Amino acid sequence: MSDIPILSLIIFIPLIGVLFLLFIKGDKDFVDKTSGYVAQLTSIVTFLASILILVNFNYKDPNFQFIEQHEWIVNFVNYKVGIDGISLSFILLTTFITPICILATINSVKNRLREFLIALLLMETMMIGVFCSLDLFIFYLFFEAGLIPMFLIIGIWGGERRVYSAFKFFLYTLFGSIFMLISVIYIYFDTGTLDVEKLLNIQINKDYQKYLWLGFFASFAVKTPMWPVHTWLPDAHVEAPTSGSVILAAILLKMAGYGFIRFSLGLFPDASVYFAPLVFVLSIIAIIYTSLVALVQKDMKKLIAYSSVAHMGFVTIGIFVFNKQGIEGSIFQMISHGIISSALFLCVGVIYDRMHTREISKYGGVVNSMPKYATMFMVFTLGSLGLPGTSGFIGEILVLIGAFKFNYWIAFLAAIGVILSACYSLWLYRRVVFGETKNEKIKSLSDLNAREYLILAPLFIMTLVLGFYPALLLDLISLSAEKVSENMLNYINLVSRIK
Amino acid sequence: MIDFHNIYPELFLMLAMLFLLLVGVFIKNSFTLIKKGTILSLLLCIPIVYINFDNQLLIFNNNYSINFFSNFIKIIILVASVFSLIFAGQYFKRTNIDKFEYMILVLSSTIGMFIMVSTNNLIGLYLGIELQSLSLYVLASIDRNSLKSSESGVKYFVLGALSSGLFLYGCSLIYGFTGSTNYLIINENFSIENLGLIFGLVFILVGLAFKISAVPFHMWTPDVYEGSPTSVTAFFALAPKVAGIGAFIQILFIAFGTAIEEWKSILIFISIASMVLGSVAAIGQTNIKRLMAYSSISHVGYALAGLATGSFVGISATLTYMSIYVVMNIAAFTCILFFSRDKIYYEDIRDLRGLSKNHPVVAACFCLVLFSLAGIPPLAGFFAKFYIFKALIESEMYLLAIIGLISSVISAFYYLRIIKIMYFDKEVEKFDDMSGLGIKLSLASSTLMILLYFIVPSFLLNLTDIASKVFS
Amino acid sequence: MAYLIIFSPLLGFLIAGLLGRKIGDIASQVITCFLIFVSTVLSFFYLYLFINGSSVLNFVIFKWIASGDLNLNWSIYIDTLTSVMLVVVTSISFLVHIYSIGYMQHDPDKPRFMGYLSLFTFAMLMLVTSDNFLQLFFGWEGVGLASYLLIGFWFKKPSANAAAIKAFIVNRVGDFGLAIAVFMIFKYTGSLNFSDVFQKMPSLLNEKIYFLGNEGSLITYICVFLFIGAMGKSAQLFLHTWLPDAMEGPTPVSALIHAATMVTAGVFLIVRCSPLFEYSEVAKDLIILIGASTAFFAATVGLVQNDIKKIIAYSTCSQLGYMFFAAGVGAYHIAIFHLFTHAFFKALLFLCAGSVIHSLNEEQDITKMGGIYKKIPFTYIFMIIGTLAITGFPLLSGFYSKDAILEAAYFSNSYFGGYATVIGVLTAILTSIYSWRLIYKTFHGNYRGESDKYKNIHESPLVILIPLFLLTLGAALSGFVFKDLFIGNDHQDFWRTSIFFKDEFILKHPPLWFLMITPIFGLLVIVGAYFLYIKNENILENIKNSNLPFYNFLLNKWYFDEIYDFIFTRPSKAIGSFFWHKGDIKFIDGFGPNGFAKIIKIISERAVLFQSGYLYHYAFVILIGLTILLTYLLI
Amino acid sequence: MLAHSLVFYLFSFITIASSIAVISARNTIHAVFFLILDFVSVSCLFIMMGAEFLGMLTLIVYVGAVAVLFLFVVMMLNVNYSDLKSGFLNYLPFGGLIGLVLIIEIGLMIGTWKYRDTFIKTSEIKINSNLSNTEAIGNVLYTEYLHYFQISGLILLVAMIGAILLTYRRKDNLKRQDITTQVSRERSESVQLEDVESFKGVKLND
Amino acid sequence: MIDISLGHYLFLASIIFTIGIVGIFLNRKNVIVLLMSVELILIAVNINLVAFSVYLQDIVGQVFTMFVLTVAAGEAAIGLAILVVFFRNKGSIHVEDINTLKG
Repeated sequence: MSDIPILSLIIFIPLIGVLFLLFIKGDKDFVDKTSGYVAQLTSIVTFLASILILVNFNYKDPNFQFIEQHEWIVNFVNYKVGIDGISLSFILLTTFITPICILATINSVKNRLREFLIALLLMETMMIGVFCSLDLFIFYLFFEAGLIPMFLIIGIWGGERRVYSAFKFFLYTLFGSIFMLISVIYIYFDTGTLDVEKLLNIQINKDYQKYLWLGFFASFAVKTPMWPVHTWLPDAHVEAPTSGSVILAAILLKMAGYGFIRFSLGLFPDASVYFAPLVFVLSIIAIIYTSLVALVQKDMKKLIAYSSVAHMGFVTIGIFVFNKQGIEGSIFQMISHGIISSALFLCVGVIYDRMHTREISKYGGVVNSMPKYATMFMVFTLGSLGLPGTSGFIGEILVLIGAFKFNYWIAFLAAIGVILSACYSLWLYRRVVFGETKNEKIKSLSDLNAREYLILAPLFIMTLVLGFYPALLLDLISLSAEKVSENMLNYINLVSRIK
Repeated sequence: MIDFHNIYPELFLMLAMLFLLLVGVFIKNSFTLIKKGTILSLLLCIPIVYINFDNQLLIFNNNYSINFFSNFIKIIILVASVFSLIFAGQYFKRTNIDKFEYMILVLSSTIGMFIMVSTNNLIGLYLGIELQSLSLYVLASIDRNSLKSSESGVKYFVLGALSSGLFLYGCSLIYGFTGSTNYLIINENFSIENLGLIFGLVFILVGLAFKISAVPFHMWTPDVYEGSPTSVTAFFALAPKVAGIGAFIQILFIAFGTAIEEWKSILIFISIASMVLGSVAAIGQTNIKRLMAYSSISHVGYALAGLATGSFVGISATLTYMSIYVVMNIAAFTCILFFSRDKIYYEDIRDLRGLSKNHPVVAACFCLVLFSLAGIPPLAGFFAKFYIFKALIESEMYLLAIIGLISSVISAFYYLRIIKIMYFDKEVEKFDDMSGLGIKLSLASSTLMILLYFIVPSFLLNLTDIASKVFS
Repeated sequence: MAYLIIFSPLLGFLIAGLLGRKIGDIASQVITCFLIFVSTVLSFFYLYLFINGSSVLNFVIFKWIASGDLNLNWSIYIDTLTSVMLVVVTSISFLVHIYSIGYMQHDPDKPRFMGYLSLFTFAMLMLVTSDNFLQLFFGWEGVGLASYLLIGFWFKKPSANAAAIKAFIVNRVGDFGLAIAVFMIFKYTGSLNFSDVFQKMPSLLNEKIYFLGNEGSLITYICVFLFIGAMGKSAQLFLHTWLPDAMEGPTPVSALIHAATMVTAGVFLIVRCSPLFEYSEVAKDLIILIGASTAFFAATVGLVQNDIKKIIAYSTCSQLGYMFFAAGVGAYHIAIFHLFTHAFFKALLFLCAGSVIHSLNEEQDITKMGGIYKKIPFTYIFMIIGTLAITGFPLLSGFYSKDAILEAAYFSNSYFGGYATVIGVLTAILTSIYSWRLIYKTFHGNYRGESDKYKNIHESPLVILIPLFLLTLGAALSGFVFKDLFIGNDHQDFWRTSIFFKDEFILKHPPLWFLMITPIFGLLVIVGAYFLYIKNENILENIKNSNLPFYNFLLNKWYFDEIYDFIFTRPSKAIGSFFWHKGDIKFIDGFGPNGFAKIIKIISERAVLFQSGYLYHYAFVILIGLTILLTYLLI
Repeated sequence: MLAHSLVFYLFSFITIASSIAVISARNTIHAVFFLILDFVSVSCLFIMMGAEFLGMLTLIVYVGAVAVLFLFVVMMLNVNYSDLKSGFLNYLPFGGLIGLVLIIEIGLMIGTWKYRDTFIKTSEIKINSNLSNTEAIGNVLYTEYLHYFQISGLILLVAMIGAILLTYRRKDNLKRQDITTQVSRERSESVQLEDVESFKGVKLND
Repeated sequence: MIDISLGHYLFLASIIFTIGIVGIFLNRKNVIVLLMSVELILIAVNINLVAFSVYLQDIVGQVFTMFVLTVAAGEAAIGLAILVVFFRNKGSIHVEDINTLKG
């Protein structure tokens, strides 16, 4: 096992798929069909490979595993990949979501299917790469490279205002990440290495940590997204095609959360402690503010998008309370949000494909014609509002517990968001699914077809499984999260002792 | 006398030029033949440069240097020149500029560029610049039946002459206050207390900055780029820029090595101005050539930012930047030259609507190139910018780095706009199908280089690293 | 076996919910009923065990959350308190299941309904068998969900949907308090398991914390927040608004969830946490205050309502108030006893009301009923017995439990206890009035509805009457039978560790007048109400007209809904919309990306303006640049 | 000495005055003439300094070639007269300011040169008195700076090619003399012998 | 004042240089005048070079001047050729008419 470069393999399998896709020739139907198969196969192989990694993963080792290292840019950057529990959980999320996305794409995208699939597979490579990379430069590379396919996905296959949204998405995130680039380069000159493993053991000069932290923060905050740099997200989500939204919500946002845990906390403990209040303030504003905004949305996807912002607010809170519950909670929340929000977007996609509108007021009484769909949607809605028994709950409660341990005000205010999330989620559900069927069109809707079942069922199962048996995930991340949290707590102790 | 055998490349090109000139005069309608001959001789020149690649020679009484640096740049120049001819394809014929003198002028300006980067003497630099510029002036207005072309020629010429004047005035001051025109002696006699020398430095830099179209000496660029025939524009965007940067490096680090603080502040100023203006002004453009002009202005800003560090890492970064810049522009202009329908070449970006539907391959390539120009990883353009920023941060020039990055975000906007037009808009009529091996070759090779650069980034970096060491 | 109690309802839910359409209505009804029956039987078995002195049982199902020092399991924890609750929950649930077969006869979604009921039962059982706060929280929210689903069962009715959401959200507010309490407990004790927490609590008695700008004792804070949770679930004053609206759901749901079981979860929580509450006088006083006030408030509102189910709902609210102040004065066992008896008679009342509604073809307005007792005699009789029980008619169950509560309040030597006593007695009288008003208006007098309906009035089928009968038995006898066991002098032997008393609780004998006061008034009211509501309605009409504002005040439930709408709902929408339009679009986008883009565009246009095309401008720019550089270096 | 100074000032004055005239003359032909005057006075200055060869060269190249070229073009294009546009005055203050700043700065530079005291009177300078100025230039031009000489030749070549390329137009309707054709003309091609029948007349194929 | 030094020549050159520059951007007439302004600048340069050359007793300055002369001739030729081409297209070489390309 150890001699197979399994991580590189998993990063580049999708690329191989892309190569195949490029060389498919024939008439449109043939190309569409074949490329669908090829892409599906590729993503499933990737998923299986990630399962293989999981099987071979040593749960008892908090350090990085499966490390591969090659010199790349001489004396500067090494191609170094490796994973710990945290990375692995995100990789699994990625490889799990991608086949679903592809299935959803094949289902609903009619024009230029092959290009879409290529973009999706490229995204997958980038995303897995982000979670694997153990070199800041490589991380940055993957982090940024994802912009291209995503931009095209939104722009080509998006809705009416797709151009505006695509541009906003692209430029916003690009703008954020340039500061990270500066920080990365600075770190190199300060410490002489970009190897994350080494950097985690090096104390970066405290005078500069704050600036570096801010550099990273600029990028992650935009991507997370935190208030007040969140406005790209609703636009991007609304205009993106369903699977684009799914990828965006499920994984792209998580790259920032992952970055916070791995880099902000790992590399700049001093600055993280210093800036934690800032993060809390922004996160709490995000939670309450965006929840309130979500309450008055007229567009389904926009509502879910705003709810994503609120949910990610919990994540950032959890990360910066530094204790184990907080960090594990945020990771859990991210994974769970990845599952649930993508499911919600897929749900929206299902009816969008039938009705071609996302306006809430156009719906109502969908349950009459689509009871199965309504059930699925209900479970995901409940997951989104953090009902116990769904994965949403575990993450939220852990974060809140962690936050409360840290400072009750944070938990108190954040918990208000929990109430609000119930308001907007149920309000959405009620207006779309319940009620008298107003519209003739809705009456004739057909319920989920087999493919849609196939798309939603895994998410459905995961939502509940993780809700009832979170140990499945918690065990995986436990040691790694503990390491992060212990480092931080030790650090805080150290500082307070010096004072 | 005995030194002539060391400048085989220049001699070869000169002879080739004369020979082709004769051929052109005596054989009628020999354009294609001469074009091939030119391409061949430019290509042949590459191995000739390569023979002396590692040599470090100072010849003609220390007035001419052959070394890794100059050879490296020469090869880039040759590649750029070759491609600027190759990818034009049918352009010459279709726009009736198939005059064999075109090729002769390309050769002569290439010789001029060689001299620019190799010379160690202000006289040589002046002559090189003039040889290059005079050819370019003519090239700009070569489509003499076109008002635009001749207007661009007028503008280029008048402003170029002005800048030569400024440059010469600087040379005279430098000569007067150091007593020599040789770089090495200038460097020895240079004293930063002497205001005359500083003034001379400024005048010389202004003259050179004009040649590489750095702000605020860029004013000719958009007009000339737009007005000139596209193949000429492509040539402008490629080789002279590299040569200009080469001359810049040569004169800054050899002649003015002691005045590093002085020229640093100048370079910072023009670099910031170029990056910002290039990015901002391009936003409103609809003519793609004009847009490329602004784009090249901002790119030059980045290249100069690398030099502004005054370090060898900076040189190396700038050289890398220019190499990648050349490749990207080759690809970009190949695409621009592709946009033709029934002998009409389209320059408005709105003509590219829905290109991705009609010509998916070209659109994809152009899209990659634009992303690369915008500096999005993992494309080559990103690495180019990255090295610059790395050098900047190593020299602790954070302000410059941040401004550069912000303007790169701004510039991403207009690149994205083209992509938007190609990919998101409804398609219009098809363009002519890709004709000619040349276009295919140059598009494929340059795009692949851009795309796959990240696999072996060290290769180029090593070369530029060695090249930059020449100055230590 | 314990597993079976919990999971057979879950199984029922899964079968009915997932396969309901496949296996058909009958099968899913039978299966769910049977599965509930299994757990009912087992529950009684466990109660029997505990009556005979079994020790506490704790089964760990599997690990749930393990994160750092937070270790929680899915578990089944059964002690006396749980076993009592199990019996209440499963038996009422079983009866309601059966009843539903008849009641939902004409509904197309029978399997779904049965599934939801089973789901509710499962969640409720999880709640009562939890050994830690988080599993309790799971059950807590689970029942909330089931309640949400069941209230909104008729999803086509907008009012039902609104009520469902309201119920969920108001409950969430309560849950918010509970969650805060849970966080506090975890922060200061490092555990969420009941046993650990209760063990560590005494050592934290003097802990002061600074919370929300106030310094206070830790334990008080915890208790207050726990109580906020309980308030939400048990519809206590300020968080009660959802309960009357919840009557939009089918009647069996009202009986099961909104009368017998879920709403009493709050009481259960307080009793379960008696080891905490015992140490916090402040919290207990608060409970008394809120409980008593709720009792009174709900009774007053109940007086003037016309919807048969709403009246009973307010009555529930009011009775819950009783339970709370019982707990508040430290008589936890009495609170549970009242919970126990109340479950029977209130379920009975609801189901009878359901039967009436069913007979009258979905008519709920009592002003449109009257004189139907001959048509539906059984229902009438059952309902009379239920009413007698709730009004505390001697020897019926309500008599024992309510009197015990009043006595306990009477003997608690505090102002709050006194307040509770007075309110309690007053409320008891009001209870009688509205209960009898209900009876008279519904069954006696002349029929006031549409005349053609009258002919169609028919007695409910057996499948409805049998559960009614069984409940009647419970309502009549449960007080008498379990009195000694629950609140007798040896109650400590029965409750053992499940209820904690700081000081031993001994029920003293109050003066005779106090004992007599409620039954006598209760009897008087029967007669008085007859005169007022049947014989001479004008008197009431006059009173109503002369006090119209007051009447409206009561009729509109003290304007709580309006006030909340004004304070919370509308502002939050307005704020949300403000944030969206002004905050996001105008401010952030306007000054952020869009503003930036606009500025760049303007600059771009300006910059392009420089590129005028004129040579002399170009030369000018070059020379200005030159001059600037020269000047810069000169200086 | 005084004479030298006077002559210097005279020629300087002429140079400056004619320069100003060049840029301000309304008639372009006048401007060219002022330019020639400028060149002449500058070449006199050169000669004064002892750079006789350059002085001559200036006269030959500038006056003889460049200025005449200008004149030729001006006349050919017939653009000799133009109005002073109103824009001139708009830019005059700012332009004048820039000019002023420039000249002050350059003056400052020259004035503050720290070796000012060691200025030698230029009139006394003689470069290598053994050689004439022309010889001296020739000595280095064909040895040390040979390659520059070559390059400048190349530049002239390019200039020639460029000028021809741009301005030369082949007019097809002009009759040109083609000597080769004339010389290689055969009798058989041009002479046609016909037997002419009487009273029929002649019909030629032309 | 009386002794003519290097400074005098340099001043003279700088004045002519400035006149040339001012001439370029104040010119609203035809392009040929622009070219003549450039020639003025070159004259200034030449004066500078020769003066320095004489002052430094170094012949290089004069050689440089010679090259400048040569190039200036070539430049003038090309410049005028371009002007002629432009004139043929536009019918004018008025500075204000050269504004097709802008923006």
